Amino acid sequence: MPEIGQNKVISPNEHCLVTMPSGSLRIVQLKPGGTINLGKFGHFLVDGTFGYAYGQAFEIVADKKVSPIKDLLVDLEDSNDGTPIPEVKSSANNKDLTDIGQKIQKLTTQDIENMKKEGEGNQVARQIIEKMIQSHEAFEKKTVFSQEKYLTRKQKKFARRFQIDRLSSSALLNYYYHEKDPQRVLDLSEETLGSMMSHANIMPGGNYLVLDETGGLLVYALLERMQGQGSIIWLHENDQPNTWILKQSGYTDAELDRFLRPISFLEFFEPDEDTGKVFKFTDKEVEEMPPQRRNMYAKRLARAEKLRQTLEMVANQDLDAVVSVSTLNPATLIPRVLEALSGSRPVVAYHQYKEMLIELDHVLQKDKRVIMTNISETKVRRYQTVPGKLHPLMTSRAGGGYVFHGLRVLPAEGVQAVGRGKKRKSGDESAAS
Amino acid sequence: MPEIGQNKVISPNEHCLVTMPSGSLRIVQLKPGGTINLGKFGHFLVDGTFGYAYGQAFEIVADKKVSPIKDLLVDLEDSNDGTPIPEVKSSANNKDLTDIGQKIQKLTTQDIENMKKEGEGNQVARQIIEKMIQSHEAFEKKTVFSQEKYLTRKQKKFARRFQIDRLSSSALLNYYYHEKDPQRVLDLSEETLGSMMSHANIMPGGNYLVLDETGGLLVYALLERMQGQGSIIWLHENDQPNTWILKQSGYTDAELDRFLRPISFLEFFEPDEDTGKVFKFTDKEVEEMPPQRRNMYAKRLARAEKLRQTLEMVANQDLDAVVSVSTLNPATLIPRVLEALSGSRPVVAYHQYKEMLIELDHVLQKDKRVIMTNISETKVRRYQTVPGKLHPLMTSRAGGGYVFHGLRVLPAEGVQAVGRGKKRKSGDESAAS
Amino acid sequence: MFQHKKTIAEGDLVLAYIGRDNLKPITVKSGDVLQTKYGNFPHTDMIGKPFGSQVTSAKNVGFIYLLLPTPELWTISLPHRTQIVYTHDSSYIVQRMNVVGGSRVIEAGTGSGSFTHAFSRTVGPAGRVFSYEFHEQRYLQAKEEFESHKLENVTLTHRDVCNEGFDIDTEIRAQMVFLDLPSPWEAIPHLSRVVAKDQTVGICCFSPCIEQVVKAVEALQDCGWTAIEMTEVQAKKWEARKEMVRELDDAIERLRDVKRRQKEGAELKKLPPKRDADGNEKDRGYNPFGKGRRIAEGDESFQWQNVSKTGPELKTHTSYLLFARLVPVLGAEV
Amino acid sequence: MFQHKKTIAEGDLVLAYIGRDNLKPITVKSGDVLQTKYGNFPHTDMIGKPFGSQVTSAKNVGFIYLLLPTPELWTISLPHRTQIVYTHDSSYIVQRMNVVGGSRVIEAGTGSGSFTHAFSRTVGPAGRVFSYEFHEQRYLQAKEEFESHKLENVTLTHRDVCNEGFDIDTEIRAQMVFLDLPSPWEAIPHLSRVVAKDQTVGICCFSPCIEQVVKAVEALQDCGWTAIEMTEVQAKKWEARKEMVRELDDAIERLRDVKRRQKEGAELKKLPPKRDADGNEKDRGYNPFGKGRRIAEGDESFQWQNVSKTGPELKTHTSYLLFARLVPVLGAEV
Repeated sequence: MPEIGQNKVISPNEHCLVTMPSGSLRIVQLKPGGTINLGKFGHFLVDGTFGYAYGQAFEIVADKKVSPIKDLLVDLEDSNDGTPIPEVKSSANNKDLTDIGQKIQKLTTQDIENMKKEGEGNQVARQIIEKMIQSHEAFEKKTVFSQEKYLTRKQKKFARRFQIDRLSSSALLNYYYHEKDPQRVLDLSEETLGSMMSHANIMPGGNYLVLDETGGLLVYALLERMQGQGSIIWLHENDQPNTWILKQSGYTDAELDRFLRPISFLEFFEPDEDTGKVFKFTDKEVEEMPPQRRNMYAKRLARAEKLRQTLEMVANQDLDAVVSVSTLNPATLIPRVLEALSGSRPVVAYHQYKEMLIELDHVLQKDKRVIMTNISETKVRRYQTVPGKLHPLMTSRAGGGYVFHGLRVLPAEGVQAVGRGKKRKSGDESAAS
Repeated sequence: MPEIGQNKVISPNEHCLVTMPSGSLRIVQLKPGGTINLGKFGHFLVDGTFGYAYGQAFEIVADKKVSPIKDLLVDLEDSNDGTPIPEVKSSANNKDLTDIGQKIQKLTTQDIENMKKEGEGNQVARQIIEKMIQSHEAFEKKTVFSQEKYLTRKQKKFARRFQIDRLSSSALLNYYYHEKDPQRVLDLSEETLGSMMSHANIMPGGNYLVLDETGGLLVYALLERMQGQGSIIWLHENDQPNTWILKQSGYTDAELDRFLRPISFLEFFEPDEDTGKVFKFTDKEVEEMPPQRRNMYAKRLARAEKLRQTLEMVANQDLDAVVSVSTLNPATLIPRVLEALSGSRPVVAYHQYKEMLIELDHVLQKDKRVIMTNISETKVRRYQTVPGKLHPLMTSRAGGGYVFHGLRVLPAEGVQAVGRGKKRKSGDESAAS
Repeated sequence: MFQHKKTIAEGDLVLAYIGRDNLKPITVKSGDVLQTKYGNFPHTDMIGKPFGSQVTSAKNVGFIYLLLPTPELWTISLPHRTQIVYTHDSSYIVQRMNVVGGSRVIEAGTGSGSFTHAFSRTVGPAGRVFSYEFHEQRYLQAKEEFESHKLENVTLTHRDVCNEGFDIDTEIRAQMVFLDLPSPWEAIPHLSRVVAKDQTVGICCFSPCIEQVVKAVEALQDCGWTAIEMTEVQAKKWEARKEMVRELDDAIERLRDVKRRQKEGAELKKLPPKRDADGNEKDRGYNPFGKGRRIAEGDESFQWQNVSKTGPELKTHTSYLLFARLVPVLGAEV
Repeated sequence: MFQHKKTIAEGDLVLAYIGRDNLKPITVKSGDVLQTKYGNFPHTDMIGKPFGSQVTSAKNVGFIYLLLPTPELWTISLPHRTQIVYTHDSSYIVQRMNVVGGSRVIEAGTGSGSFTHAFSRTVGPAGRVFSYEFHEQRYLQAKEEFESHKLENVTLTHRDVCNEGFDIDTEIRAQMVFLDLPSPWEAIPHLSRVVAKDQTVGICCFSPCIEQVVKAVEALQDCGWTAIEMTEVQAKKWEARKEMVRELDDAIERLRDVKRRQKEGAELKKLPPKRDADGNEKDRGYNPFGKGRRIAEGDESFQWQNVSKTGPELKTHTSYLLFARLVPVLGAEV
């Protein structure tokens, strides 16, 4: 079985990301025979998209059918797919253009609604835009530049197009970060997630200790990188980890059970004779159980065995990194999990607010078990990438969070820094002489 | 008299900023008949620079004399002033270039030193660079791009050129921020200073309350904007304000006495019958004083009268802004000076660390006397502005600080916000309904 | 002209603070009434009040503040006719070009006039701002605004400077030039006629796109400008907030409490929360972070950390700022 | 190949941590000795120790840590032969292009090989990295390094891809392409032969100058790539510090104290500070901020505020990242 999210072509029953011309995003499951409703961007029959590569853009044609197109927002000038600029004049500058907003475009909302009802496909969008231009008194007074801007804006509003992308961890994150409430992923941005994956040295085959209060977004990213190799110990503060985001992305309980090792704070920090204890029935008793009960009993035993193994990994310091996206005070949380890590392993903790990581840095600068501490801020700046009109986007979503990272080391007993009493610059824990 | 720093041409006895080809800065006083030593960039006779516009670049020719040039770092290709690329070949790429650093260039440090001694003017620089190229084994293997880069680097190192700029507040600040220790101006950057001047609504004719722990850089900027109109009340925590930066910039004690109204914390916060008290002699006694003593007595009286006026301005709430660059805790400092301001006047406080301004913002969000609070961060990004090779500078000085600003208002007595108990977004103090 | 006025008088421009981003400019006129969603405010009541006063509405249902206009406040309140120059850009341009009391400045185009106000304030009564706008409607609106705001040191001209240059009847002798034009390279060659000849002149071209900057650089080079440097100002606004500090030990203690209760057979956590007669929650077990309750930021029953955050959206670009200067050829005079 | 190893063995690559920005790569060999300014460290003593161990020098004058190489640590320690790709760029590129275990990646040029290491780690044993370097000396150095680091999933080729394309004996079918070349537009047309045909392929061009980006955009458009977007990553590193909190009341009290003493005629402040037999200061009057004393950050006699600061210099630019993708023309199959 290919891992979740690694199919190359659009395939039945998968969860995927749909992008609309306006930039709006949706997560949908592609149920064979189904119809997907994109609101003002139209409806389409799912089956027509199967077999195309993930990343393909489509236009809705008649009868909710789709036809592949080159690009969701193909340039107006140089494509047959775009809405061509009708044969109208343009002005050298906007000098004679009067700013009176909506009034200048004489098509009423009712007119547009009526046109929308008449047709389903993208053809309608073209008709609407052409009508709008014809009824736009000042269109000829605009510069070519302004005309293009106007058309692109209208196209983003009316074009019946969409694009289907694989539900990568970036796609899933961007959906929450840009489309839904970023607070649901604690304001974590794509670039910050990428930075965490690198600093935590995530790769197939590792054993990672994870705290994840995003409902599993972080875990989803680790699973994607690891491709089924290695294990994730998910440390959580309730009966079981909150996996709402993982489930939306298509993972079943069985798959999650296979890849993950959940462990509660109590089990992790205070394992005792009760931890993971299951009452043992005799073989005879088990044989006599009704099948459903026997099944449940087997599951409980398996879970207990898994927990035992997990505790052993922790006790053996077998873990390869701790990666945390948690709202708990990192200054008290992180020092308590360090002992589970092998030597020379990354310690990576995210927080939405830098101020919450400063105390952690102070604490670990003093704790001899972590060196090379830092708080990173990573922010991507996007550009309008149109030759001749190249500039950074005027506005962007703020935030994205901060990442503390350091390296777990094994201090030698009795080693004492032979400091010279002078204050070290930049809090550096460089080797003393 | 034109105000300090507002002369248009390079003039005798003024303090000015000298920029060297390497980008290094110096503040010097232009004493007629003097010689200025720029170290490896040569010596020059001051008199030759008088009468040129501030902003002029010069090249040192024979006998420490100077000759005006178009630009300090004139482009290599398109100028007679620059060092031309000698007639050598270049390569399409650096493919065959071996990286062995210094060794490849066979001129020894001793060779170069000898050449330097032979001549004084920029001619020497040209000779050195030409010799270096001739003795550079791999120069022909470099691309034209790499060759140019090499020449520019060498030119920055050897060219005997400099530029004289007026000592504007930006020039003075940049000298400390980029050349000397930025901590001496508490890490305040030019852009942050500009932001403070605007938010504090500085203009000719205002009466401003200033805290300035930079030795007067902030005061210098205000003086420059105000052009002798209005007054600056300088609130300080010692016997008298520390004016080391102001004095370096050419202001005399008499001028400072004319423009400034210093007042200590004790005089400002706890004026009592002792404040500014001067023992009054009778007219007869004064007449009988020796001239020096009489003079001193007159000064003390004048100072006392000035302090009395200052206290009156404070008591009358006549002040038009408070502008602070101080290391004192702003959360306790700023609320205590608010009463000196008129209504609808800016409150502007700088700190190197944002964390130090957060508590201030919290305190003033609750204090009904200040609205529209904000903490601003302003950072300029510079580009290598060479057509065809346009990109942001690879590294820049970090820091630059943060500015709190808000607006002093006069709360009506008995007015109560009829809040609906629901939490307001973004801590906004919007008018309640 | 901007000034430091203390008391509101008939005919004054007042910015009524209605909300943080909602400043309404009004010209005080006895008998007029300002109507807001927070009630009505008769102008007559404003006269004689100090600027900055908080005033309550006629029916005492809300309040506003009466603010003294500054260019920065005006920038928040003004009607946007074009993309405006924000304070983080204008303040840097003014500081870097060394615009001070008495300076003579060229600005083209006027646009929404926000920067004109800042220039006018800074150059003061002894200085002068020459502002040009080619779009007639915008020109007329700006003219009316500048007159009503008494910007007496501003000379506004309706002109396409790219084609017609900057010359007017008055002598200009500009010391600083600010060009906010779609094609600054067409205007640059006209500048030599109107800038000061006896000193170094500064220029700043304000262009959103890289390609405009590249063309402007070439025009500046052709016209003898030097020290050409492109920059951009990146600005952020932060506000103070508090974040609850959730301690690990509290989280563990909560789990211990749940376990204890489970052992006791109570399994309280599976029951819906009980409420007493007042609707207050009763016994959710150990509840260290107020889980399930609505907590006010800073509630003293909990522990808080001061933090700062920006709004949800940042201005990540306005325009590139291209600086240069023109050094006159003067002879040595001493 | 990077792995999660616990114990150091003969022949292992170890990064010796000497100081924060001073990691020295060594290949452990019995009998060899690592010499540092903090003393000598025999390799023999390292064998059998866990990675991450702190070890003291032979004469116990200092210590080092023995670190397990990761691409991120290697990036700090590697010899810079060219401008390298830093972690803030490489981590974003990997995340955005969705490079994961099993991915097939093209990289040209190899440069100092820092990004090759990160790709190699991320694609793991089931993936493959095809790296190209045109500069012979750099190629040879990288080859030696990759062999010594056992990057078995990397195929390194000495080749000028701009002229000669990417084809090699093995089938490539790259899913992601990373171009760090002076003229990527010359390499882009060669890509169609070597990228995967059955899926959407991602590309990132890494170019320092705007003009390079503009040319690359055109080449990508010509070759059918879509969703072209230029970005840049802006990164900062902060470290935790403490700043003394100086209260206004303390400053006032100090002035009061001075005044009191002046009145008493003592004028102590004018005298040089007195020292007792131990050299400690005596009686400077009320001294709330330790003025004139050397104070250690966090000294408990004073009040402190947690703050964060960056180093004195920031990396403000590395390169622009230009992303695009190539969607294959596939027929509907269901």
